[in-house]
Amino acid sequence: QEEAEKKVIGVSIPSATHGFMGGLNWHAQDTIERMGKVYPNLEFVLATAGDSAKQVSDIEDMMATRNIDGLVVLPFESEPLTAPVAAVKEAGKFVTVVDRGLSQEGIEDLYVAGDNTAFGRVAGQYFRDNLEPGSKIVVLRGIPTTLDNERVEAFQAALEGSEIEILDMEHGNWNRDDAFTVMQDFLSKYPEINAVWAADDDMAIGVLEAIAAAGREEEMWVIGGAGMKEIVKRIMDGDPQLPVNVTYPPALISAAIEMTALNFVSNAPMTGRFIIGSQLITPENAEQFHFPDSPY
Amino acid sequence: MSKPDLHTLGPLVALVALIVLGALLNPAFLAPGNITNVLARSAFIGMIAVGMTFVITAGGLDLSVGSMAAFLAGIAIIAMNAALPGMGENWGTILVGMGVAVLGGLVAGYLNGALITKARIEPFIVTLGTMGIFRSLVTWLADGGTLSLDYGLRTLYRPVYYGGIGWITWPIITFAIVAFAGEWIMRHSRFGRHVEAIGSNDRVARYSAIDVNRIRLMTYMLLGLLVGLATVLYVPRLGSASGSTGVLWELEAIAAVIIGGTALKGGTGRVWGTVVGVLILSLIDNILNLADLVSPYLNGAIQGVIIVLAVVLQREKRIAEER
Amino acid sequence: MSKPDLHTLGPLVALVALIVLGALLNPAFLAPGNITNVLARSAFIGMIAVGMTFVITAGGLDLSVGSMAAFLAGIAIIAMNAALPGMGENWGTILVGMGVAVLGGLVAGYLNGALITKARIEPFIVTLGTMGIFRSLVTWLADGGTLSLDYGLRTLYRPVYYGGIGWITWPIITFAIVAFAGEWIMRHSRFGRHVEAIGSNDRVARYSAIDVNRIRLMTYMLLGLLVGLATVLYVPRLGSASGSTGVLWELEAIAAVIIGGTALKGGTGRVWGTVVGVLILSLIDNILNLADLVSPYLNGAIQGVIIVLAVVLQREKRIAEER
Amino acid sequence: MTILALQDVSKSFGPIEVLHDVDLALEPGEVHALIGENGAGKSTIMKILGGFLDPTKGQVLLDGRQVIFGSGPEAEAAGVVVIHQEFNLASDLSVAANLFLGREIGGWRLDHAAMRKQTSELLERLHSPIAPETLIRDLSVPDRQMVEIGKALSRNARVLIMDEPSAVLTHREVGTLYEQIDRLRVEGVAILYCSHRLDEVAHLADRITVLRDGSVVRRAMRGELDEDSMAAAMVGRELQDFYPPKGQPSPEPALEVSGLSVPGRVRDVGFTLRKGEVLGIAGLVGSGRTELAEGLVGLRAASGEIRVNGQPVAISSLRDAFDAGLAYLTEDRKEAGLLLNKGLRENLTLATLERFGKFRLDTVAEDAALDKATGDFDIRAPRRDMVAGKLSGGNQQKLLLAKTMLPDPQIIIIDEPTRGIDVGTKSQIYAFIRNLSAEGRSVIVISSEMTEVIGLADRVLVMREGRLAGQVEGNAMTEDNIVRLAMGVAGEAA
Ligand SMILES: Nc1ncnc2c1ncn2[C@@H]1O[C@H](COP(=O)(O)OP(=O)(O)OP(=O)(O)O)[C@@H](O)[C@H]1O
Ligand SMILES: Nc1ncnc2c1ncn2[C@@H]1O[C@H](COP(=O)(O)OP(=O)(O)OP(=O)(O)O)[C@@H](O)[C@H]1O
Ligand SMILES: [Mg+2]
Ligand SMILES: [Mg+2]
Repeated sequence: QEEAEKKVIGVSIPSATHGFMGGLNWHAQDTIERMGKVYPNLEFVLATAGDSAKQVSDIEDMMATRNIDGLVVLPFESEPLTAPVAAVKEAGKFVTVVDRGLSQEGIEDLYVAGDNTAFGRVAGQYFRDNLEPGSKIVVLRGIPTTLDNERVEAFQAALEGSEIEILDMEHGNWNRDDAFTVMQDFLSKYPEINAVWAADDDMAIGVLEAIAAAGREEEMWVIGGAGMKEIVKRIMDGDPQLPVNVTYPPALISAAIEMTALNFVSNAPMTGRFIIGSQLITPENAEQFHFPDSPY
Repeated sequence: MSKPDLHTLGPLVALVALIVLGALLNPAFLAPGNITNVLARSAFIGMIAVGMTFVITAGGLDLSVGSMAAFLAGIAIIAMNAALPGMGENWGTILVGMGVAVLGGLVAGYLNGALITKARIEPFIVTLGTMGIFRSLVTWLADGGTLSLDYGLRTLYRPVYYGGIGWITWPIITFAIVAFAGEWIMRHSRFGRHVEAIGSNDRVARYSAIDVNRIRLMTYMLLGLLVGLATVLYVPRLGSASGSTGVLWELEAIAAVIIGGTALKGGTGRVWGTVVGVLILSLIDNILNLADLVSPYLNGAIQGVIIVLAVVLQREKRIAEER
Repeated sequence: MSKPDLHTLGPLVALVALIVLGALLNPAFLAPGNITNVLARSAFIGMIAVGMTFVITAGGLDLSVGSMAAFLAGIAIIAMNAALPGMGENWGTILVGMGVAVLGGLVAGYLNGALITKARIEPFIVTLGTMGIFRSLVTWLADGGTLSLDYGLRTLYRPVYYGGIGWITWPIITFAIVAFAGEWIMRHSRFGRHVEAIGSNDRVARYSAIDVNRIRLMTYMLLGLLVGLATVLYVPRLGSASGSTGVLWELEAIAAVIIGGTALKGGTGRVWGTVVGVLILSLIDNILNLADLVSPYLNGAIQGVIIVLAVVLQREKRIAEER
Repeated sequence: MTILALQDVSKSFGPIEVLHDVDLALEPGEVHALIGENGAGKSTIMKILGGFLDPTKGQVLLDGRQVIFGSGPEAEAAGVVVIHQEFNLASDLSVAANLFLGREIGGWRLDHAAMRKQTSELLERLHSPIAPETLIRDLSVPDRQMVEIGKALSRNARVLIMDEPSAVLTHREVGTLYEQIDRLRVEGVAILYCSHRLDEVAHLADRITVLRDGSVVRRAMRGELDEDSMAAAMVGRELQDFYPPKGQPSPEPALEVSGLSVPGRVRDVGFTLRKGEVLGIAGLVGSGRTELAEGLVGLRAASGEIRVNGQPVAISSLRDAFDAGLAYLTEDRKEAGLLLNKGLRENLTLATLERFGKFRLDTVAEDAALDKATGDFDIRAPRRDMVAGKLSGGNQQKLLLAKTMLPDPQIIIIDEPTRGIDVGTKSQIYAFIRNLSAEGRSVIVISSEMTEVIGLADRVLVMREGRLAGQVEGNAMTEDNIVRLAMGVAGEAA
């Protein structure tokens, strides 16, 4: 290890435009800093992109000017990133794909991801199991993307056949303010709502605030998602409005970076698929999902 | 005298049409609760848009307001959290936060204005630059995540957004005061006259012994101040700020100003029109949420169509007049 | 003759400064591969910005170009996928897609232009409206997700972005042609002359028997056409379109135009300046990737500072000249 | 064989009729002068003839047949060309580009060289040494007017309509203009000419139509009317004593200027203005008179020493100048004087708003000020709530004068005071200026009208190429002496 040659690992992720991505950005930087100290012969290059085109440019730049040996990428979108990442692979680099799979199988060496279908399904099942037949719910969706579609479809599939009615769905764009506005209007529109699937903890915060302002806390509970620390704390404290949460940890980027690093510093080749399933956080197990130091 | 009235009537017609439409689509639309919601929500963009009316009337532009609001909310929260251990959970601490927001707004406005008037750079470029800067700074301060106000302080601060006199909550009251004051200043004060003169022809203004740069600078500072004030009301709503706070507010504020009949090239400012413009924009959102439409994906399209229609209503009048 | 030269020199100085900075930060910056990358990716915004130069010079504005690009990419992909079963996996099918993008661009430009010139609505409002409309439509067409080109077609189409003559890839060639043609049209054609006249004083243009509305309409159609052309090159790069394609391109294009020295209020168009402006913006991104800077959260701030500085460099000259 | 005629034409703007049953006929090879007070309707007639306005009633006849021009360009296509009272030039474009706007030479590629060449030739014919590549915005007001004239001449008109073309020209250029008019007359062009310079009308016109309050009150042929009877016909009464008697300036200096320089424009100018004095400044176009004045009042960066009432003052902005009791009336009415799209009241009080209320502007007081100004300066506005741009040209000038006088300055610098003002009002303004000096105020009058400077001023400074070329006083105040100094031809001046 002493005379090991310098290896460069590129990390390309979407920029921190909403809470979850913010958490992911934080974990990425944190891990890079940690790995850089532990393995002095590893150098990391981090780039964040606000859209697919910029992300493709970032990867091109890493190849052309930073001479990377490995790439960790969380594709902004699957389709547009597939060909450029394949090109990286063809150039003989080690490729790790995180969270959003490429649209073609077998390009990456390592795949680390959450499970969007499970994310929707677990939430859906909870609604199905805990609501009376005939209950009415509303749903806040994220930014229109494939991943949001997957979650919502899984959620709807899980409710299929139950007598729970989805009154309405609108896009809250994984944003507190937007979710607040949408929820206010849902509350004006529907005199009776039994539960809300906010699909994301940032949106859950906005939703809770709107419910509180309308004074209808008693009437409904809210399920968010992704395990934001404030929300997990409230579950731990047994808040009746927030019975459970579904995990989708932003820390999965850390796992991906760590494993990629290991690939270069140890002899064990790190390949394969690692799916981090979505779990239900309940007041009983909330303790183990609570990370007070994370910004998310 | 009849002319300006006719002109502000245009957007008003659109507003009334929207209200009728809303009421037809869903009776809940006219419920006091919904009205309070819509008005209170309009307050942030509304106050910013009133400031923007002055900037645009003087021939300027400010793209940075949304990011500025996020940044000000961020530093206000940091300031309050920092003051909490020393000062305790009381209104003093909250006043510190408010002060930081408002003063910060003034300073940010000064920065924009000084770059525009002293360094003589196009407003579009300066504020595009500061837009990126403020947005980056708040993301950086929040470490990519969210800056949250201490829970106890939030509870104390919360009524500033939700409380008020009956259903007329503080944001509505503040917005109303700002709108009246803005209209008054534009119509009846020397400053307002000077702003219109500069936007109309800055050379004439200079030859009339008006300190063009100073007035321009002041419009940006006024806008900054109002962004600060909007922030003061924004923070108690959700108690947090992040890199995604206030995204696209600048576009909404500018759109409101122009829907209201203020010319983008400057010279004529209509504060009332701006208020109507803001309400139109808020109502569109509200109606789209209250009604059941084909697909939520198409919300943006319907919004676009209504904005254009609202302005068509008002333009028709002008064409007839001009030949 | 010496004055316009001096004026376009400003942004050029900034460009050179950036290139020197890049070379100092990382020697790989000047490697042909990197140069190809930067130039090729400038091509999209570049072509749009050349079209935008005409629109702005004629006193207009277009906020819809980013959404328009996304929409055109979407319908081009749909068209190609639809044509595939009948026509097979060949250049004919791809030409259908290209045709749809370019024609669609013309139609979209016509729509903007007609609303602005015939219905006489402010360009800001019209294109804010169509911006929402195009963006919604592509999101709706993609059902909230991504529209993807058939894999086989994509492989066939790919060289249009990545291939070329040696390291000079097709996007670079196309951009160069568009830039030269744009400069030529602005300087040496009747159309260019009339565009400048309209932006400078449309009454004078009208009195000179220039069909002001027709020329204005044509600037929007030219821009639409160029957006279509940019889309033709964009599709093979990413092979897909979604609601997040082309977000904020309008701001980048307008910024490039203004950095290049074209006045936002119209009257003087500098196509070369625009090209330099586009390159400056691309280089900033590239340079930020060349070295490890403080924090990625601050990228936006650095970008903002450099944009303002680039313009300061050029403004200094003007002040010296004027006073 | 009339080419173009108006028959029974009336025109109303909104409820107000400004032309009443006007008949007018233009014959080829004739200069037809249209005169009348400010606001009489001259420009309106010209706009109707040129297709820029439709008559409310009556007809426009071209070659005896009724025509309805849909627009100015349509009339131009029929050979009717107008030089407007306002400039019609795109200021971001070059001189050549403006001259050929809408009729560019060249096929796909514009033939820049040919357009430049023709522009040069045309300007040469006008003795106007302007480079074809110069942008309009870099030209002085008189130069812009020469470009306008050149533009009209290049159109090969059958009918040429000129609305006060000479108002912003100086001596020498006016001569060039006459030359061109004579040439066109010989070529058989019909010319409609409007001017407030009655000497010019007497010299040029073959036929004169006098307009008063929108009606034709007198028609005459060459030689039938002398200047005095023209003036009388216009204003409907006899005018006496055009220039008021000169005053008795006190020896006390009001303003002392020494070593004043405006970089690149004015070098080392020094003079003294006495209390109660009217000081004229003459010179050719571009001699730096305007720049001197603008440097003096802080509108341009300038160096030098200025004393007011013996006290040195530092003036770095117009506000400083106001505070020192100075006021300046700009020569560039449209670009620097008035907000054309704002009301009369807003324009009048713009520079002195602090007098109209500390916080809330007192519109009642403003209206009172407007009433007073309308009376004092005889501003004829059909409606009080109209925008300044819709006033007739001369009335705009009066409004500007009123605006300049509103701060009640002790030292007034007036750049081209009577540009576009009718004779009747002119004498009012002269009397007004004299009155100011009689009150002990001091006035500097910059004028390109030699007779005006001589008739009005107690003393005349002459500038040449940015320097003071000399001064003339008393009996030495003759046109000849001033021109010699202005042109740098050696003379006997002091
Ligand atoms: N567009 C308009 N709207 C309203 N009133 C107008 C308009 N144009 C001109 N007027 C009015 O019509 C009258 C005649 O104006 P016109 O410009 O023809 O006068 P003029 O004889 O050319 O005067 P001057 O010598 O001052 O140029 C004036 O009272 C003027 O205010
Ligand atoms: N190159 C220029 N750029 C900008 N403005 C100019 C330029 N040259 C002249 N001007 C403007 O044109 C006007 C007339 O300037 P000029 O040099 O002719 O002085 P002048 O002696 O006052 O002549 P006159 O009063 O007869 O026009 C001034 O207002 C001046 O500001
Ligand atoms: Mg006139
Ligand atoms: Mg002058």
